[in-house]
Amino acid sequence: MQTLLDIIGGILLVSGTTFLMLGGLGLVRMPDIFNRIQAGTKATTLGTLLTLAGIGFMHPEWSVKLLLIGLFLLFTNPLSSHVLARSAERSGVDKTPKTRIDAFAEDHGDPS
Amino acid sequence: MIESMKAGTMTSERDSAKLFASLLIFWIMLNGTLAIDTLIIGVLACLAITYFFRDSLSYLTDFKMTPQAFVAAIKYFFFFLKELVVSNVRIARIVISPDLPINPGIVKVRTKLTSPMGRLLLANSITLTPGTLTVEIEDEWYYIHWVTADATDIEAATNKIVAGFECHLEVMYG
Amino acid sequence: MSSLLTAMALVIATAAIGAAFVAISVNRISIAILAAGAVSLLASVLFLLLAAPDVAMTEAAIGSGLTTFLFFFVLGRIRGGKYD
Amino acid sequence: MVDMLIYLAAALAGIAFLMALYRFVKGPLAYDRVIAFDVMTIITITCIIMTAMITGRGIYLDVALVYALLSFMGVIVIARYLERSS
Repeated sequence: MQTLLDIIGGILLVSGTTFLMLGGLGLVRMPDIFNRIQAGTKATTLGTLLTLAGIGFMHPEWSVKLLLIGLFLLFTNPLSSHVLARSAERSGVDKTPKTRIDAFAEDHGDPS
Repeated sequence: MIESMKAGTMTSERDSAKLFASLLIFWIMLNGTLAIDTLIIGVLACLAITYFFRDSLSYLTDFKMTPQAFVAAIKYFFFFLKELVVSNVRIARIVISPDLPINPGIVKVRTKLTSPMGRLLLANSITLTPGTLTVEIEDEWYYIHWVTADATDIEAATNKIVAGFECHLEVMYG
Repeated sequence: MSSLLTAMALVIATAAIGAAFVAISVNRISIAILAAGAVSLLASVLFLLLAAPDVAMTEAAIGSGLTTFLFFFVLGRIRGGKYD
Repeated sequence: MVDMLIYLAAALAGIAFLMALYRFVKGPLAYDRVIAFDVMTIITITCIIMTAMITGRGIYLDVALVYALLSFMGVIVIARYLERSS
């Protein structure tokens, strides 16, 4: 029984860290700051949640505290990436030439 | 006049009770024990926080305490988890493909929600599902950065991004 | 399993050296403060790997959180002076 | 079997950490460095929890809890400062 739980937890752990690795890869490959925020923080959020779930399978007696950590991450992560994106948009960071439409700059004039 | 004042204090007391209950649950989860001394200290601390911050910490005030709202909350949570996994896989496929097929843009959408808490939850959900990122909120207009901007006008973008979350949040917060 | 912990400590020590290099080589003062915060954060993970969770918690709260916050607060206050 | 999975997970997390470090050292803009710092903090939380699992000491989870709260505060302070100074 315990070994079965351990194997499920290990598989969840590996899938979570795979998402972490993809988030790091996106951080390196994406061309501008908004796409880096997209690829970086959100893949790592899912990766951390999956890792927490996997360790919760391995050590069921810690599950309450792991749940609290997951809850904190779920509430604080979007806030920090939203604040960072808003700050970058308001200070007029250059976007990649592939950008098709920029409704914010159309409505507010050129921020720089 | 008197009736409205009475109603005001009634709702304020209910909000304080909700705040106190959620803080106490949080304290018990953080300690992981139900020993009597821990519980007494927790009750004292939660009473103090509820007394001093009863006006500013009002994150539960707009939630409708009806059975439909609870069902919608559970449905919303599972829809959110499904959406999180699906769009993460989509972004992962973009990242590992060699020519990086992105098509970014900032689009403008509008929401029908009116309560501040519902709008906050909607913005957080949009930010947490990869591919879309809330850049700015102005009243009912959201500016959203989208990695694969398929639709550029307001109506189509609203249908694609917001509608799925909005139908659950509308039941919860009205 | 202890070899895994050693490898983790090596990676984190390398990262701490890299962040310290950023802190002394960059020419914007805000990035230097951020990099110093990163060094403090990685040092607290090293304390944790040396089996001292209480020291690690203090380092994370004071060194990485409060010090960075205080530096940026003061930097925002003294803006408008003659030198950056 | 389980040991092998744990080693694989640790290796993947280490690769992710080094990639974020690359962006932190190179990053042309200040915002790139801030986002790399945020990602490094999140990966560090994962590393702490894995350390807690390997050593079997539950007290390490409290450190991860402190991290999950603090990273958010630091990023918000830095973003507000950068917005004001530009």
